[in-house]
Amino acid sequence: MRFLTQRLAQSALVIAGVVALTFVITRLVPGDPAVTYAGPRATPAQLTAVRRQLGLGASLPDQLWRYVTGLLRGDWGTSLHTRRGVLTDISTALPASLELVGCAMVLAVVVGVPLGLLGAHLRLGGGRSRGLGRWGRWGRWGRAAGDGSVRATSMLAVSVPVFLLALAVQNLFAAQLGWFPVAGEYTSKLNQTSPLEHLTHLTVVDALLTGNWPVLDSALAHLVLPALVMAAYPVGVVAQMSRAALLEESAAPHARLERAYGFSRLQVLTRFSLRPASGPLLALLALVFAFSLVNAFLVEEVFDWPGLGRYASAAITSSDAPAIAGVTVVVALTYVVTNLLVDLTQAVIDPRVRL
Amino acid sequence: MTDVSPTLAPPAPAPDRSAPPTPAARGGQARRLLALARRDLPATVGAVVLLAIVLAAVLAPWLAPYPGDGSHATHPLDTLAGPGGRHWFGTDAVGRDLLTRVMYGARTSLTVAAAVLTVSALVGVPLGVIAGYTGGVVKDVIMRITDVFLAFPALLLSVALATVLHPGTGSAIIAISVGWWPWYARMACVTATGIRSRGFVDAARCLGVSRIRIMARHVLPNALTPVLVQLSLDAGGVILTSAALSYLGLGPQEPTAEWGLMVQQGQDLFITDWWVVAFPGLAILLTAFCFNVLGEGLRSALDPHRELTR
Amino acid sequence: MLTADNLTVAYGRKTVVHGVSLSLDAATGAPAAGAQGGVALIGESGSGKTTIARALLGLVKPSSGTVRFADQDIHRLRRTARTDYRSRVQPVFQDGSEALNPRMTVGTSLREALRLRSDAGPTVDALLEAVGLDPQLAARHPHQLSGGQRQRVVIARALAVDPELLILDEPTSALDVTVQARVLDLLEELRTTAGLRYLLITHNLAVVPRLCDTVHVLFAGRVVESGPATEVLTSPAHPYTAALRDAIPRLGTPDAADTRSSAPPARLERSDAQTAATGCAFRLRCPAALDRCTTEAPTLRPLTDHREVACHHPHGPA
Amino acid sequence: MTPPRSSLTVTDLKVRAGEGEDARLLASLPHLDVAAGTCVAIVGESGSGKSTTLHAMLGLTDGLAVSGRIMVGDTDVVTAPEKALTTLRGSRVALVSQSPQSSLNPTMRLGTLMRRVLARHGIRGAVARQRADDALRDVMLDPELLRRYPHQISGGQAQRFAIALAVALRADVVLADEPTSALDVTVQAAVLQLLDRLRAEHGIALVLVSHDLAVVSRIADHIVVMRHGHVVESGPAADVLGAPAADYTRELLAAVPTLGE
Repeated sequence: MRFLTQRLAQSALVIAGVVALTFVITRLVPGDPAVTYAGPRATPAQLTAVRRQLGLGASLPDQLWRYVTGLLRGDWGTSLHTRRGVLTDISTALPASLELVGCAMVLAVVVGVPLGLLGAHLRLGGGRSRGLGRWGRWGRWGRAAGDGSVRATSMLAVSVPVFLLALAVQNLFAAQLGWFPVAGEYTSKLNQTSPLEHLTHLTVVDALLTGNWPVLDSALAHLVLPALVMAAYPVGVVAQMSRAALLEESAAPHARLERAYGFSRLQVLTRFSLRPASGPLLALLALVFAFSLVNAFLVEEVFDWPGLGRYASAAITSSDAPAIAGVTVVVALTYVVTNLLVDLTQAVIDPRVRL
Repeated sequence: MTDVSPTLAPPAPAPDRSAPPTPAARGGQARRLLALARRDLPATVGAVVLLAIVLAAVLAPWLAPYPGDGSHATHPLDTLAGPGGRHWFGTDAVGRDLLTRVMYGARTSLTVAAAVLTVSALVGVPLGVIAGYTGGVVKDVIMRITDVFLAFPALLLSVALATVLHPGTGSAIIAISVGWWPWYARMACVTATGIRSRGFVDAARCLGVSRIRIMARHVLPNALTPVLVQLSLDAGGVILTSAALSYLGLGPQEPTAEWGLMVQQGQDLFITDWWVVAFPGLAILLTAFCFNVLGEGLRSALDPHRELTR
Repeated sequence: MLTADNLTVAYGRKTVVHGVSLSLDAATGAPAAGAQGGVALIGESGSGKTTIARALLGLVKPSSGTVRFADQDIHRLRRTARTDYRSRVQPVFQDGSEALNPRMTVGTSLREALRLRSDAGPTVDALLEAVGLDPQLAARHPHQLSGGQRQRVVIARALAVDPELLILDEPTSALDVTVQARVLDLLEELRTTAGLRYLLITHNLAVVPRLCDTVHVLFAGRVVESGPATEVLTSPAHPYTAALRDAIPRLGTPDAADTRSSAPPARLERSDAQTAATGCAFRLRCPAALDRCTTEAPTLRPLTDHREVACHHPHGPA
Repeated sequence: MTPPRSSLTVTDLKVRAGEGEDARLLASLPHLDVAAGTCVAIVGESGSGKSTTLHAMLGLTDGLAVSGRIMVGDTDVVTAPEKALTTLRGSRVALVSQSPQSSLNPTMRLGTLMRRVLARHGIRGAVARQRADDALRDVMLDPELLRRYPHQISGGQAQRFAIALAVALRADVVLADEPTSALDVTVQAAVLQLLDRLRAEHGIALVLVSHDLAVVSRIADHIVVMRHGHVVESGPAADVLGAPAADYTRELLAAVPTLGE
């Protein structure tokens, strides 16, 4: 319990710091926000009115106070380029990004962990026949090659610039081969024939909930390429990390005892080592989650995906301080909350961590 | 008692006959390096390729076929030529030789990476060592500050800052560094906390060695190994981040040769003139890959506990 | 010279040392014939013995009580007095590979200590020879030495500042048995050649008589018995001291009559029973606990002229 | 008294690291015969190869070259296929290792571990529960302990639990690798006595590895002294302790501390 309250207080402190830092950064954005908002042809009187509306006249501490209380009330300011409330904009854009990130995270676990397991198993000499006969030697090279290719693949996946991968995949599978749509979230024509009712703003989920099959079909087809591109980094990192964590666990004294009680190498890995190794893996997943949210900025740019990233880049090009601040706060909040959740989950997985 | 030598006269105890350690492997640095290279082939290949990239970058003004194309020169009559004899990597939309620009791009990327990592390590490591060794309130304050910076993913903080600063190489360096140093602070803090409770630090404290000296001579040197590994692993990350920043138009601007920027400018031509995107893109991939392989190699070479994880 | 007065140390909410008082006299010339002048703190893991050592060395702050050096609280020493204290009290920790900076050569480690002297002091070579090591080892790093050699280097570093009192925290327990004996020989030797007193901290009763003539037995952060080493070890008054003494592995053969009997269940159960929170902390493991032990915690009281014990039902001195 | 039958026989065992000319001998054991209900102690200091020998008996010498014969019943551990070894380990030969707490999986309740280990050898359901209960009673542990995690029990309890695993599986051979050196002195004696009693009651062939002659002197029938990978002396305990042939054994004996009574 003490751990929990301490951890919550810590998170609150960090969030406060994030908000303060964000505020400072947005105050440094070049250009006059009033001019951006009112347009270049506004009269001085109009500008004064806009300034008052945006709260620009007040002193800095005063502005910070207004900003913080605004955040708490749900008033995140008005976007200078969409002219809607920042929170409203984000609440439609964030789910689209989360759709991508969610797919990437699922793939990271479903593909990355088994890949790491395979690498660790081969590295430890799994399936080795005893004695170094001719075939034993071949087997050794085979295992080394197998582990090597797992490592090379995962390292390649973390080294490829995500925008390059996005461009390459889009060019090959969408533009050249035509297997998948080039860009967008779903075919916009469907808005006339079978309009989508927004419940959660997660297109696939909404389509599923409302039984909108044409949109679902189109949305899934549109999702494949960006989701795969997004998954490359997480899958690579998770494969690397789970391989390393499993190898470390299998060198622990308990692994020897488990083998001494008749469990094979693979059984020790899957049934005994995976759980203690999942602590560091979870912490990594939290990091990767936050990183992917930012990677989504680049992928959304390429695939014209209506998510947080596209919103942010539009905000950047138009020096839209409130929108940039909003996006920053949301991503940082997500990071803090994810880390908090991970810490709590770790306490469940590892009995040594006390709540 | 001023002179202790008499009392310290050797009591001639039985010589310590416990297993004598094998004498330190004598041999030149070169031989040790060679032995290391034989043990980890991938890391060696990575290091060699990186060396080639660094040489290409440093010697670009002399090695590049069209040094002028590294910056302002344009050749309106030679646009979008495919890879071939005169232009190995082809030319871009304004006729500049892509091989030349990729080589100059290496200068930009490596400069950014070196600068970011230097700044991050120089700021982060001492802060982390101080926090970890001192502990208590000092540690709390330093670590909460790093937590705030860590909460902004590096790329996002860079995005936010690059919009504020005038886009360019310098601003990219600052922007990425701001988001990067906390990792080093955090890592150094964890390591220093561990070192603080080790016997040799206690022994130094009991001898009355000063705090600053303990941190500088005992804690810091023993905290550097993970930092070194991380620097190599991070170099790839910084190159990817700076490329992403440039790709979003927040890094160096035309006519500076920068890989991410080159990809961004060429992306609309990808279908028709693939080389415009492919070569700078592959340059990013290759450099990041080599740094990662080298970093992994260093990790297993320097960290004996991880012998198995190679 | 060095005294602990009602020393209590807590880590967080957990108190690991409860009101322990000790006194270590300054070495006044060579100890009387036959006397070792050493004090031993005996206890197992969780007894607080290492914490007491760290408190005496000023590495942890007591939560109450004081550690005094030359009648001054060591946490309030002025600069010169502090240097004096540091040069007169030195530790030798358990594990030489931990106690030496892995990035420094033996010579560098020793020179760092020598630099803290006010006078010129001995050379590195002389220090190494004093602990029976080849001076050529000065160029080596700790990982290039054997366990016994490392422990000798640790002792040499402590000697560099010409101390009077060495606090030995399990100085040999990380070593192979044959090496242990030689390190103990060295320590015995140095007592006279370098004029040292020892505070020995150990769980191994058998090493005590060689270096110490006074012992304090610790259980759960409290002194449960103290007195002259030979008396306490031959006729323990506290049941815990008796258990410790009986636990020393002795040479014997399976044919001996008293062995190969199955362990009495109660004793096996008791051997890792918890520490009691109320009354006497030892009562759950005590073979002769009384009702009184459940309710009333025994305090340290005199048994004979030199001996003290904290038990409601001590064995009479033999 | 059952007629002595050999549970474990070692002949010409050699364990080497590396191959060809670089090969380094880690341990060699010309001959060892452990009969059911007897205890053999392998004594040596660090680097003597005593633990390597023990691991070879389980076929757990990853990456090392093993030659010779290690017969457990009819199975030769050196040449048997891995599949046969996984069945052998636990059911025939069990290990009690040095660091009791870290040898137990930190994220697993003791009961779960016990259940999985028994299930691995085909013992499930009510039979498994009965076996577990009996084994715990044998080592005098409260069955309530099965609900705990390793960090919630003491070192002595952890070591007794490890012994209980061997008992529950009815292993013929128990290999104990420094089973007491990580324990408090007052607990050490109790654990040794427990091992000794189980050897007598269940007719277990006990192989005890230790650095301390005194520790094994009371329960070993036969003592093997090893140094730098070679056997220095081997013989009945009374001979080795009473009339040591090798200088090194004498040195070990001299190093045994006494209270000087």
